[in-house]
Amino acid sequence: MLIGLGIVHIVLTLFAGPFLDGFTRKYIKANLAHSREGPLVGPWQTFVDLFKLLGKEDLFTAGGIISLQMLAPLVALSSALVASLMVPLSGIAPLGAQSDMIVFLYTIGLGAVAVVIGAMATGSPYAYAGSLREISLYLIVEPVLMLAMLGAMALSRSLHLEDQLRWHYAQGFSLPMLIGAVAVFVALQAQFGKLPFDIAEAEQEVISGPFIEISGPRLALLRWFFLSRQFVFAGLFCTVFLPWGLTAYPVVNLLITLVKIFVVYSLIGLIDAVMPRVRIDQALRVYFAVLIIALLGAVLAFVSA
Amino acid sequence: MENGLFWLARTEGQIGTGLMVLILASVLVPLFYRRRYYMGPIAFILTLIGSAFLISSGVSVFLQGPTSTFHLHPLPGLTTPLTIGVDYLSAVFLIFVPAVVTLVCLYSLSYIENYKEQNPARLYPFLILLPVAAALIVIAADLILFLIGWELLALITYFFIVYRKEKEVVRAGAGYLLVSQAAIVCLIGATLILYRFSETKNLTFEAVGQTIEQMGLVHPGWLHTALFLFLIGFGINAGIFPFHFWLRKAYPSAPSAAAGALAAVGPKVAVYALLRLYADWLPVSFFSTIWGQILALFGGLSLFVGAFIALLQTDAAKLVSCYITVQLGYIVLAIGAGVTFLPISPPIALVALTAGLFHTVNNALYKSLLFLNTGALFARAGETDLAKVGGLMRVMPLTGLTALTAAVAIAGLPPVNGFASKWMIFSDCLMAGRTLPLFALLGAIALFISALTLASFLKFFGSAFLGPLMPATAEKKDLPLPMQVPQALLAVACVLIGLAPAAFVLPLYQAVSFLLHKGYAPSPYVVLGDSLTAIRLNFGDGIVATWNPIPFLAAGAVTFLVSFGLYRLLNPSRRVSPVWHCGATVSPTIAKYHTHGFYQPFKDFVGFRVNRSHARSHNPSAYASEEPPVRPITQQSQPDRLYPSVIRWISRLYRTIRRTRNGSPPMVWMLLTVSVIVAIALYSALS
Amino acid sequence: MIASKIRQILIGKRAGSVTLKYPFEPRPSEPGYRGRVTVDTDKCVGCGGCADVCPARCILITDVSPFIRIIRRYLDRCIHCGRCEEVCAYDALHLDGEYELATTDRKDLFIEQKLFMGTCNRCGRCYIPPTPLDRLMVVGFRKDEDLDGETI
Amino acid sequence: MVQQLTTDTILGRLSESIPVIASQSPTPHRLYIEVPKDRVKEACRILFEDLQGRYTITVGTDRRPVNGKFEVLHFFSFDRDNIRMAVRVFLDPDDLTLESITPVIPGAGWAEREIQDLVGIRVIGHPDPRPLALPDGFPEGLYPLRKDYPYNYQPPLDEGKTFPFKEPPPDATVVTVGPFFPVLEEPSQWRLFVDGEIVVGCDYRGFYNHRAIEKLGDSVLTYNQIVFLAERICGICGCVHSTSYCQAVEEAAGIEVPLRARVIRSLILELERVHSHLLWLGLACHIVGFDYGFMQSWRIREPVMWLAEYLTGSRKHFSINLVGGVRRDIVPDQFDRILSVADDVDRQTNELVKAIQDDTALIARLKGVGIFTPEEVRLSGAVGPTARGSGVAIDARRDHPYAAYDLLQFEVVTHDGCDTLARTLVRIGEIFESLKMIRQCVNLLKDIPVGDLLGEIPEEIPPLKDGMHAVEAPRGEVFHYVLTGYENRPYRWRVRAPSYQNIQSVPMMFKEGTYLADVPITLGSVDPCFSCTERMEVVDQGRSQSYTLEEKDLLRLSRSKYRALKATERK
Repeated sequence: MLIGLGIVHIVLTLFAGPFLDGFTRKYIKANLAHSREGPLVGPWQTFVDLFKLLGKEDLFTAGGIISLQMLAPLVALSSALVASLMVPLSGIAPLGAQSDMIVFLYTIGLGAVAVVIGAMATGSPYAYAGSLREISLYLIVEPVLMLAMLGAMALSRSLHLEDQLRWHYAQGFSLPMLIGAVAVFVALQAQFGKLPFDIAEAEQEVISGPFIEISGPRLALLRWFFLSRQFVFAGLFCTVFLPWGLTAYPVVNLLITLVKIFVVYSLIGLIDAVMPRVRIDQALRVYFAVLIIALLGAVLAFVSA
Repeated sequence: MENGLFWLARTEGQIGTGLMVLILASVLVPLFYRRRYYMGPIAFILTLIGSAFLISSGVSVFLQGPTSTFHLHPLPGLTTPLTIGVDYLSAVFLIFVPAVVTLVCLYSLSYIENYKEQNPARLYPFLILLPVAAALIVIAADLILFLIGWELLALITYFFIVYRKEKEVVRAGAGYLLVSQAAIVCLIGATLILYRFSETKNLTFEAVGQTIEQMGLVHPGWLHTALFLFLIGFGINAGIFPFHFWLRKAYPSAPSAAAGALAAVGPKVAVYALLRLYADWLPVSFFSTIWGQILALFGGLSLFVGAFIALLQTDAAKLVSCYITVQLGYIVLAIGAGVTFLPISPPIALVALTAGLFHTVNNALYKSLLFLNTGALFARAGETDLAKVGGLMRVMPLTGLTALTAAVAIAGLPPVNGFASKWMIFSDCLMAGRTLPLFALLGAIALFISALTLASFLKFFGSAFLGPLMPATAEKKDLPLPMQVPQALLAVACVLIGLAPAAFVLPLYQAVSFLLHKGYAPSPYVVLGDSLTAIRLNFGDGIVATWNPIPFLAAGAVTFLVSFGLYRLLNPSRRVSPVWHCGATVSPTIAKYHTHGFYQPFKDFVGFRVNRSHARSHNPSAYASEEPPVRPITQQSQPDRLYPSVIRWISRLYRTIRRTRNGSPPMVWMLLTVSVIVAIALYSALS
Repeated sequence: MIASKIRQILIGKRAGSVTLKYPFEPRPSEPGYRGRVTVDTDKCVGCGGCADVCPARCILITDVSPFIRIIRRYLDRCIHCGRCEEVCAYDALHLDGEYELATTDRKDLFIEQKLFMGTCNRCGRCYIPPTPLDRLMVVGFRKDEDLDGETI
Repeated sequence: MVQQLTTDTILGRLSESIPVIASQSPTPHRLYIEVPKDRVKEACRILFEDLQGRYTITVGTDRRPVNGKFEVLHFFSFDRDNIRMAVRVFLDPDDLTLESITPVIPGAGWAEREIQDLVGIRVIGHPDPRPLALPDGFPEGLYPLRKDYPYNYQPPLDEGKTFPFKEPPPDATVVTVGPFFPVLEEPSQWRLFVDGEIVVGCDYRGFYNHRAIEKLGDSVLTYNQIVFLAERICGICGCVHSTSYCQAVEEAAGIEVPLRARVIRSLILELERVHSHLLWLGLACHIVGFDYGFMQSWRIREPVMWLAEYLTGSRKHFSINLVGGVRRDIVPDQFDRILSVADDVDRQTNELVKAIQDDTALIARLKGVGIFTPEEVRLSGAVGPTARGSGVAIDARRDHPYAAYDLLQFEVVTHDGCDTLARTLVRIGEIFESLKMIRQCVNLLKDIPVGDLLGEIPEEIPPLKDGMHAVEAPRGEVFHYVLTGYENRPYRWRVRAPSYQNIQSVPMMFKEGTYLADVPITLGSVDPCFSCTERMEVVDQGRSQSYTLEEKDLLRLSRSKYRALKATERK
């Protein structure tokens, strides 16, 4: 049964990520904010891009290390899919019993490291600049998620995401979890890599950072990694931090979670459509404030645990 | 004496022969100082034999159980006999220390060629004596032999550091000597206090345990001072927070191979001493809660300080040395948590102590591997400054791969061994934090610092092995075999431990629970779960945290196949093209991303403690009349000293002493020992 | 910040989608648009006035013999300034509103006229330039050098 | 404060300390002073520092066919007193050296390097004498702008030589922004010396597409043909160049332009300013990642382009000017469309500006970025919104009125923020001013009788007459100098675009602690128009996608382009 659920998770992550991204690009960014028609094929535009890229020629840089350039996108995408197996989308996660909060955090970290090493292996200064921006942001944004989940762990007395989920749904509303949820939602904007925090692949400043020397199918895989990671983060946020709609049937839970994810995506897409890009030092300051909020939530959780 | 074979079967016999072989080797090897070519292999073979004996003794302890204490011939004038006793904890160290030192000896066979002007005869004997010193400390069952072992270790480290006869290296050696002798003095002081208050005037470990128990009731004040002196002594050798400053100068000046061996021995043996002191001797009482929390605090602070100083380093050797402090911070944090929770809840305590021990073993492996990689940098690029080195993965791919494994291990990413031990430490601290919030805070700091470690070692791997290849190292060939084999073995060891952590954690749990008296520790299978690979922590109310590498890797393999399938879906053609500099042609030397610029926004943002890397920009104009005022960016060679006043006071003292006695370092050392003897005389007169 | 964002979204929504569906719906040019150059070969007397004023010099005149004059117009190099239309005394040239001139064959944008010249129209008297700056540069026998290598 | 200046007071002040050889003042607003070669630097110092003149440009001319000498003209302008003057010096061909004035006037750096490259006058004491306008491998001793150099001769370039870039500081990495970069529409290369994210220095290499259209102007094309070449110097501000060129020729030849033509010229110029500023606003928002602003401002701008197509026959290349007047009249039944478009644009721009004015995220990216003090404005000779953003109120429409600006009421928008935000507010203010002026022009046209649109042109334009004129383009003051010549063709034609001075001032804006992310927006805030700067014939300006060409493709493309151009010549 878990194997079946695992396949559902992988297929869902691989297809919901690009679809939701295409949806926000068309109906929120183009039609609503930019008052333009948007892509003709509507929400399927991201798929069209990905499959076009899969057919294109694969370029490696002469100055870099070919093997690492080849492996990086593959490892990144597989780490994102493994992380998606740990998120209890339908109340239970395929790898839920075998892993916990810290394993999930570090699997996502593994994906980010793979991208960075793949980018550095190309040897282009823009790839270095872009990936170092990503790591600098990761250093500030990851503790926010960690502190919020710390609060959840303290209250639910267990590191397993499923236990935290069950406790939070049973408990209903609790102040530390609410503070944690707010902090994680703001952190989502950077984890999604959406404006105002798409600093790592800012096309105007560092010519789309880690993506600069990668082309063809490997670029498609790297984009797919970022899209799947977005879906995983949204899934985690909707399941653990939004405590409504846990019924007995897993299928119903899955649908409710997808609806919640859809709402979160459109909210983030809306912010992305009307925000300029902030500089890396401004982003660090913003997320330091969010870090303080998350810390407050965690302390409150420990005190009340 | 029973016949040879039977003698060899028993652990004491194996240890005895092992030590004999090594001591003989250290005497024999210098005789070949004329013929450099033969000296290396002979030294290696003898070390191999000696270490084999020591390792077999360690393994036999685990098979046949710990040996009873064994009295050597007592020294004249001393009431306490010199006793030896090998239990599970010492067995753990007897296994991995000689193994790492042998690999380092194999590595230095061809690494020594880089130091043309020095004679290897000044390195091999001490490399061979290193396991002897460690074994001595680990098997000693009384304080005197224990201190002799520490003294031997300090001397060996000094001779490693001053191997290169350059001026600033000698000064670093003198500095280290001063610091290590101060540590020894503290240990001697603590022993004196124990000796004074023990009725039986006997310093064997059991007697020490009883004396401490008595002092706890009668003279708590003196017990605290003794424990404090012990803490300073072992803290200095471990290089944790308040005493970490000597590390950055001492280890980088030693040859990288020697530094790798030292990193696997010095601080790790200090961890053995801490475990022995706080878990074995100290009775489970409110003392352990106080001192446990102090230890945990020191661990947390050394995590924080070490990581931020390392963020500034641009030299590979300094960066790796800084991270000794950080990794020791993790271990001491775990031990502190364990000791604190001994009286409160045994499962959490024992899991914490096991986690600390497990991290010690893992750290010894990947830390020495990192030093060997730095050595490889020195061998091929002539220097370890990351700013001048680049793209070496194309010159030496295997070393690059091992460096990547080591970086992933120290950063604690899932499949490799660093993650297993860090995961245990985090989950234990966080769960402990529910009763004592201090540990939750320290756990959170530990999680954040592990992200910082990841960043720093991406800097190490990113600027040394990736990026454009520097022309100076372009046509160099790969490393010789003796240098590659040890790195490969260490990397494979790291990955193996990562894949089956439970198999290694159970014996360590047994070693730690043996320290406490019988019947105290819950059975390992309840606390750690019973499978061979998965660890399921259960602190009494259900399984709280799980880490099972096998399904993780299975899922990883499946998803890797899925992404590879996607990659080959429309079988794309492949082509190699030069790096794109927006249409301009830029030479690789100036296009290399300078190491000083790594994470510069983050460093500026966190600049409150670390003196900011201040970049004065000049505004050159296409028509500037005079040469623009470029102030070179303040090079971060001297990171901010946290205790500037203390250091200045010590060096002023050092200078005044030097002026009085025509300034040669041994003179200072001799003066110190005289002062200690005077202190002892005074003390015995008073009591 | 939030107020300005809401106001921005309202502006975007109120403006609706302004994308023109150009390839699918025709997009006529404004009246008076200087588009394609059409040549009425009957009215053209071969005086060469347009060749003189063309800034891009894409009208070339060659006198093969005292009676035969060949005028070659490379309309792919034309910058659509409309000077030739203004200068032509016999209004043989006209720029209409057509702007979809993309072709795969350069011959579509190349017009060649062979004119049988009477004796008088080579002396330029019958062509009165509107301003002194537009007078005939070269009077008499003309041989414009062809685009080298690009024989059409 | 310096007292009221007239051409005589300037001449008097100069001749006090310098032996003035000759001086002409054809009109009360023009003055040409000839000084001996060794006193040129002294003269320029007096004009620049004592009389607070603004340095405009330096022109080198090969006058050997005329009087056997080379001529160098340093142009200054006194905006408060509506006077433009030139310091003229003659050099004999065998001793072609001149003392550099860049140490005194930093803004003259590029101009002097250009005369060194193209005319061969060696400038002594120049702080940065690297080649500027010529391609890397151009053979020594060949100077394209000399009369003996055939206009279509293409010397073989030796591939080996590369441009001598500056060495980066010890701890800095070189990040090249350009020649092909998402933010720059045209090829130019900024080599940034970066420490992490902080910019610690930069070096510039431009003129990748330099086509030397000045050589074309004075060797192949006639007066009226150059108008259309001038218009195509820049894809956005074309009409400005053609108007300025026509006015320069009109001043040299003494042609009187009828009032209706002058009003039409002002109207079209202001129309071009509206669409150029809206384009810039969209571009700046795009550089900062604010695609919302990009889409909305270009949506508002589209009706202006259709209006221009309706009035002049083309969206951008209006081709409305001729020497002596305009080609098309604006008839009354076009007026209401102009007024309705002006009202729409005014309302919608007001709405958009109010929406993004207090957007803290956008302000955070513009405020305090690219600081440019008034003193640096004076030193670098920056013009247009770049200068007005730092409180320096110079505007050619008010200081040196031309076309119909003396009949229009408008105020010069300035802001003393000295940063990118100030320059943005100046440009937005100017959009509203231009719309006001368009309405005034329409009212003027209502009561001017429909008459002829071209002034009286003399049979033969007198040769060797100097004519200099400037027009306030959206990016600053465009300056054209014409020396009339023989055979219905100018002897020398010099174009100085505003970006020529503004780009020289950009390195000054990278103050201490500038982030790599600030570089594109600082560059954008100057609204650089590289095509104007390099006076290249921009043919495919319309195609906006960035093509990724190798260095070799670039050369092949330019050579094939050059061959095609050569082929169409008759002689």
